Amino acid sequence: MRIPCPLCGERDASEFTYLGDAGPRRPDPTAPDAAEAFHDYLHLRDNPAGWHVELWYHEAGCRSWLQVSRNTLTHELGEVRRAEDLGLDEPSP
Amino acid sequence: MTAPDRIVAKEGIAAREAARPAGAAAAASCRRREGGLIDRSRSLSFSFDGKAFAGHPGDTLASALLANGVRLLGRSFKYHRPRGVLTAGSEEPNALVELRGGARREPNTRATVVELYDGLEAASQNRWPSLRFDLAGAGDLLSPLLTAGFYYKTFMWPAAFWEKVYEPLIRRAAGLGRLSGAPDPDSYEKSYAFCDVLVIGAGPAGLMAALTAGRAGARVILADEDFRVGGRLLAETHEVGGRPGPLWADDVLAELAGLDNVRCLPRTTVYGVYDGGTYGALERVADHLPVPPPGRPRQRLWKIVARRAVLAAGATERPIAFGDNDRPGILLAGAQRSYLNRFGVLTGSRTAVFTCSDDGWRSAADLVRAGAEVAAVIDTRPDARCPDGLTGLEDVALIAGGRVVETRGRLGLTSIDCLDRDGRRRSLAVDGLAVSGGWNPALHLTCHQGARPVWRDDLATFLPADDLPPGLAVAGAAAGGFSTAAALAQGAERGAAAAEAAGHAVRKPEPPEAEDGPVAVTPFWHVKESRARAWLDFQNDVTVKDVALAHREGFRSVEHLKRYTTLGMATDQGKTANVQALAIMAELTGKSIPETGTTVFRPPYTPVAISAFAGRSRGKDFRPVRKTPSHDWAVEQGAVFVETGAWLRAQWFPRPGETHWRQSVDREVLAVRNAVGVCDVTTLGKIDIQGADAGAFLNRVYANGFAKLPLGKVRYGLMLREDGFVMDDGTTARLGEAHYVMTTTTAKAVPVFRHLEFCRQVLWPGLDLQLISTTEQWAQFAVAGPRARDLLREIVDPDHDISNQAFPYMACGEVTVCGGTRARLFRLSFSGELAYEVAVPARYGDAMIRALMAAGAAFEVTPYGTEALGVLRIEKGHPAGNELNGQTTAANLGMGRMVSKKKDCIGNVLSERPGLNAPDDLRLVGFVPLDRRAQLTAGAHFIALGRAAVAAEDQGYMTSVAHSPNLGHSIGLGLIQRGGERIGEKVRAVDLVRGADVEVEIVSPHFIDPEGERLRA
Amino acid sequence: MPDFTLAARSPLAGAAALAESWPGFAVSEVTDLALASLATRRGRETEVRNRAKARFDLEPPPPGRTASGDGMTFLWTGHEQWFVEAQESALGGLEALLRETFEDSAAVTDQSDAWANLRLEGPATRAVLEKLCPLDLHPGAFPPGATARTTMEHLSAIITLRDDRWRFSILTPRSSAGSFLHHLHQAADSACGAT
Amino acid sequence: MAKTGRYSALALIRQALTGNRDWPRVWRDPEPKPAYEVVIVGAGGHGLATAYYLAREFGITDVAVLEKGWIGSGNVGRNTTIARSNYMLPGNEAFYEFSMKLWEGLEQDLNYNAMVSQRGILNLCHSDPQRDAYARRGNAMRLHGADAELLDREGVRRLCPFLNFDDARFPITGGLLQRRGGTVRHDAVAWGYARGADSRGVDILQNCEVTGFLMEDGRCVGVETGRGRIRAKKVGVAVAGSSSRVMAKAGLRLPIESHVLQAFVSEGLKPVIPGVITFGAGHFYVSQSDKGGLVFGGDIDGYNSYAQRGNLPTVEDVCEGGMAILPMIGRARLLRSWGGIMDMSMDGSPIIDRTPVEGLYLNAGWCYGGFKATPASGYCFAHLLARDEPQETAAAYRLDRFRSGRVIDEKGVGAQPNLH
Repeated sequence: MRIPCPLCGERDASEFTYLGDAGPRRPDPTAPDAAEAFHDYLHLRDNPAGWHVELWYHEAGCRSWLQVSRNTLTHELGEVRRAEDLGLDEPSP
Repeated sequence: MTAPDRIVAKEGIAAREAARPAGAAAAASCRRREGGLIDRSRSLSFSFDGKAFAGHPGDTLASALLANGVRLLGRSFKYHRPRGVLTAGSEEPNALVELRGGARREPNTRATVVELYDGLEAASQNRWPSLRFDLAGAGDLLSPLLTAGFYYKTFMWPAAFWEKVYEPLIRRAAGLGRLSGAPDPDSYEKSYAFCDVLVIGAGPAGLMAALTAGRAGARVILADEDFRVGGRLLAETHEVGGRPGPLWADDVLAELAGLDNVRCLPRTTVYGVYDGGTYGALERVADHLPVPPPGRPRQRLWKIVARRAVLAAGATERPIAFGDNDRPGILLAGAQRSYLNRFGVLTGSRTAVFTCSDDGWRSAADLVRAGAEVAAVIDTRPDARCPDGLTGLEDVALIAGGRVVETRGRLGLTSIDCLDRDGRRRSLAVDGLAVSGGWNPALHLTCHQGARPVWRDDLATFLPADDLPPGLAVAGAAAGGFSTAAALAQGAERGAAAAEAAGHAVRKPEPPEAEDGPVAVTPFWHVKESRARAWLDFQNDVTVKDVALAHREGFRSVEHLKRYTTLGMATDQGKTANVQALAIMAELTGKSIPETGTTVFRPPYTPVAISAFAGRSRGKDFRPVRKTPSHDWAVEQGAVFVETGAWLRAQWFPRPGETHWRQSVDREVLAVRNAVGVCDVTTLGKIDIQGADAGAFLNRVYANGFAKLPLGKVRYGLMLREDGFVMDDGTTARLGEAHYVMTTTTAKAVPVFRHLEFCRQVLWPGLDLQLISTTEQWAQFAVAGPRARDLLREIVDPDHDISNQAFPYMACGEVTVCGGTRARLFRLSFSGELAYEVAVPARYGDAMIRALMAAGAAFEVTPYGTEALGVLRIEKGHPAGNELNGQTTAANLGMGRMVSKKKDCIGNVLSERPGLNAPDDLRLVGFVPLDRRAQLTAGAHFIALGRAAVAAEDQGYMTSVAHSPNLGHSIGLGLIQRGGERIGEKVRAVDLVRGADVEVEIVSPHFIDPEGERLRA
Repeated sequence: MPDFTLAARSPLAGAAALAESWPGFAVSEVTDLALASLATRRGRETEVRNRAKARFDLEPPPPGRTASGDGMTFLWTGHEQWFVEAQESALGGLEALLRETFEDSAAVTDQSDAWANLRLEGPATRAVLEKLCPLDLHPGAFPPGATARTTMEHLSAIITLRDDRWRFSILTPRSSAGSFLHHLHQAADSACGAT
Repeated sequence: MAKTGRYSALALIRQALTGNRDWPRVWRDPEPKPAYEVVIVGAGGHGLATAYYLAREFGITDVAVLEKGWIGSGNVGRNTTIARSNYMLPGNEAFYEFSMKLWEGLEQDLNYNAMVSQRGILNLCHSDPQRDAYARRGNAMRLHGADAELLDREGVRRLCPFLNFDDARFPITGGLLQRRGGTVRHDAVAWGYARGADSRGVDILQNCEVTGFLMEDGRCVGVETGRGRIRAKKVGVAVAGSSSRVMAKAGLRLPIESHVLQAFVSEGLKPVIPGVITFGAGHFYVSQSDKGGLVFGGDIDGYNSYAQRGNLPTVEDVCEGGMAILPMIGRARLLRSWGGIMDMSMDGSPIIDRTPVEGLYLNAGWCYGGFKATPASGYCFAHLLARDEPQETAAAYRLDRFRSGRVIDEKGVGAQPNLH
């Protein structure tokens, strides 16, 4: 599998470290339902068979955290963007 | 052109023949005096089962043995049936040998692909005492008992007999060849390659594809598993562009070799298609040599990234299932032609051809042309006739609508019985039988990403599916283009398309002229009239009857069939078996072949040595070694080293006269407590953090407060995972207004850095901070003990005041040492003593340890290793790896109060879950044995006094133990339920796996200086 | 007070493998270059470029590229991050020079001692590197001045093409440089013949 | 069961004499009934075992097992066949030891030889902290009545002299041995349970994909399938690898990610490796089958996948691990690789529990340790379905444990599925 790093170009996936679903956003710890929200954020997953937006870290390259679209049925790669560029406050897709 | 009726007229002659001793010639040379692609001017000697033979350059082991009249090459797996050569390629199920001797022995090596070299040694396998006399062959008589899956139905009584009796017997029969038992002495390497077009297979289609793409300027890699390019052209007598096929192939190769943008890889099998256009290929660099030349690998594993690929792997011929179709002397027709035309070997002195298509007729024609005797062509088609374009077959008998039903010959074929279309039976004395059941495209690689081949009735075969791996196209016989002309045309077309897709302008290629015979296959899977077993999977001894049994018992899906009968599970992966078995299952179920299923293939296409996948990463080179800056110095001191992750660290420094490691470690510990010790702590992770928001960031990644760390101060930091459990601990020093340096544990340096980057880039991209690892930049030494300051005063340049007032506990700063070398000084203590860590640029690390030792001589300085480091921290009650095991919370470690509830930090929300705050939770406390002579052991579990050692009584476990030379007895740290409330209580530390059961007292984890006076001294 | 003046030692000082050479390939250790990382502080991208231009007459290079000027070479290593190389002798401390140049617009961190710097050269260099480096080093894909960080034999490596033919440099972490050199040696034996 | 249905040596001989013509089907191929007492989704090892124990232990025979393909087509047919009960944490060890005990009587119980072969499992260790962790684990096993032995380097050498003792980057310092561990012929487990359940009246319905759940008043009362609607008082889902996809049809999100695990087999070799051996300084485990193939594996590829195939870096990593401890296998050839889809849970431990939907029960999250659990998983799921309360050894496998924090994290890596 090869991931097109937006900075380094296409590299073998072995250069990257996988974290998982990029959808969940870290909740507000001060909200009254923070415990439940954090449980959901950390543990519950849609886990789709098909296109999946996920976080990868280009650990052996530029050390960018990337938001990667990838198909979990075919391993086809879609859009890849730097997570930092997407910003903190962007709502979940 | 012969009139078909004349051929039919010859049938009478064949029918009248008695069984004459055709096998008698078996031992004589079967090599023709001329013809073929071997170099008769040179002779290569080799041996098989200890007997010496000779062959020629260009031979395979199989062709050389056949040339020497050796037909019996091996035994089958289950019934130990005598077996010869079936094929001339990598699909071979029968002719497996142990190649080479000693540590280089390679079991299960297909003789059909072994390139002959001088001095080659091979031996037959899976037989005892000898290949001709194999006692286990008697098992063949029991075959009615040993049906598919018989072992699931027996060996159950008495129960204890399975491991003791039955299974050992089964395991004695297991496997084929033997490993040497010694480490593989050869070396292996990996190589990376990138290309526009990867062409897999160098037959007519592949050569044409490579030539077309290469001429267009594309970066091309052409790989072929054979040692000579040409593919089927080498085995047939076809001409291409008016040139003999092999010579045309040589011409193309020569042109390709002259193109800078083309790389040709002979002896290279593309074994797998992986994601993103990555192809795995194995190059047999030195398998055709007795031993690899110095410095060279035996094999090279290529990882090829190709924008486009053309699969031109040809096709594999199918056998036909008939009674005893497995005898030596029965070959696939295409293989028989390969031995004849490429190697100049006759595989029988008198040969019959059994075919269901025109293709088998080529064998008859080539044999006749070579002056060999053809007993008959037995063609399953009732209206069979000699195909157009084949000549010289006027005198060959034809049995149209015929079937071979039985064969004879214990160790090699002597005769066959066949039926004609009217059911008349006749015997033919033959020692060769060439069988052609049609061709299966070698589409294996197209399945590697999940595509399923599709059945084509008109071609009576599976063809590659439409959902091919991205970038892969198929050409030639692999795509069903079975004629040479079709292969050339498809190769040119796919090669052009691939080059164009990679951005190269292609001139429309003109494929050379070649035969374009029609493909007429009337599929014929098995001879129903045969009473004897008819083999499908030769190696695993799966017969038509086994498929019928599987059907009867309900194992009807293709996967059930394979798993129940072991069809297709042998070293050839069913390349010559799966399609026939599927067709027979279709017959039995009354469904069509596509309704019944399909056969798919997974990597690797042909088996790949495990060594090749490991490459250079083996033995001591399994993983890189990280050495500390003081490594060479420690070696000079005679240090004993220990692997801690990738690092090698000094474990202790033995002195003359010390005979037990404890003596060294006790001395080192006492030296730190009583004088001063020095330890290389470079391995701790160091992360440079700069930016306006660095402080705020630290306050969020540490559980304890970091917002107000003053300049010039260090603070202990506890880092949680988001789930509330402890991730790591360490210290962070503030060196500047917006400049911090974090240390992590050695083990967690990489994951913590990754986590911090996650927090910085993903969670809080608005914060201004930059991270970079400086673990490698600084050589860092702990200087610990009551005389640490005295020693450092010799090292730190005098303009820096390091007095207790100016540089108190938890102070830090940039200093210079040894006359101007810049350094960092931290007043930190892991041991509980007055201690510092001093860091210098790593280039000075070696000099620094020497300077510290020289300067410290006056203070009795002692180097200490990781073992003493461990004892010191246990005495002080500091948690380390055994406690920070990812399963502990801050509360477990007695640091619950450090987790700030007032701020947002990673982990504090979920750390409040009830499961992390149960009343009977584990707490880290100290333990001492009641009998001070007793040794504590880590991993022991705590059981209340007087209670049984059972799981229900389990109260926790000992995490770390040490012999404390200061206290004079064994001490331990452990996690026990409600530990903090139970100081003074006595429990048992039960270590069943070490046979220990020690009564211990629960004590404070701070065995030394609980008030912390020493470290502030 | 006795003199404990500290002598510097390069990461591969004394490595036997450095003494060898092969037909078409040679490897040596570069020990006279200082190295520091430069990372733009949040929102200061333009300022960093302006200061680099003013002081070193160069544009900090884009991803995958190097740029040189006034004795300095910038190697792109990450988003808004570069490794800056300069002759050891030319400075009163590269780190200090960069800090002075960029002030608080960028974070500067000394990396001079963190990496072994290997020079690889000769017409067979690509044939050697093909056995180690998972990147496409074909001149069309990795032109002169290209730089990339990747993994070779389980080790981090920053590879740069230093001329328009076959002179490469590789930065690899100091502590494991011996392992890296060992693998390089084996690759060279295989590509060029054992010495 | 048909007259010829009981398997024995005698039956083999009798059949051999009559041309093996009378062997009955191993399981029937019935038409679905409109309703069952219990419907189990997924005819893998766990689903079939659940049906078997429902019938055998709890007397519930009005059961259908629904399979979208052919039985055993999931992970029971794609694993490295290892059975062991060498777990460390409370909540795990009792369950796996229960499973081991069920393995030990399985063949006689089923009258089907699944070749439960207790040739031992040896976990190698390479450092003192690792040895201490093994001691902790071995003691936990012993406290639960399982067997465990802590070996030093010489003990390992006596048992496996062929390991790499001379040239190792991470020297072998000892190991944890469970002699009762071993291997089981994986497909036979599915077939044996299928045969046992079928003979007790359970309907096994192949090619019967569940397309949705029947809900009435917020309660699950059956399933929609490709072969029609099937009602049931209780529906149990045991589809590890596809749990998220199936449970999404009931509107549930799970603490599970699907990951690919590759496994490998070598060509058949004369036996060289007695039991199961695992590497402690990398991830590699190996045994040798009764046919002679080395069966081995390592880490999951590490990214979400339903593709049933992995990539080269994992293959290389696994083989590097193999060569690190067993340099003698270098010239053995890797014959075949395959990929299975693993339910990777957030703490590495499984779930056997009710769901928030009444009438719907879940058996999931087996990570890549589900095979060894097959008997106990089936038994405990059957217990839950029959009695509506957890079997005691499986009581910790609650779906809500991530909310409560009562996680069972053997590896100590937290809510990061690809690290378990």
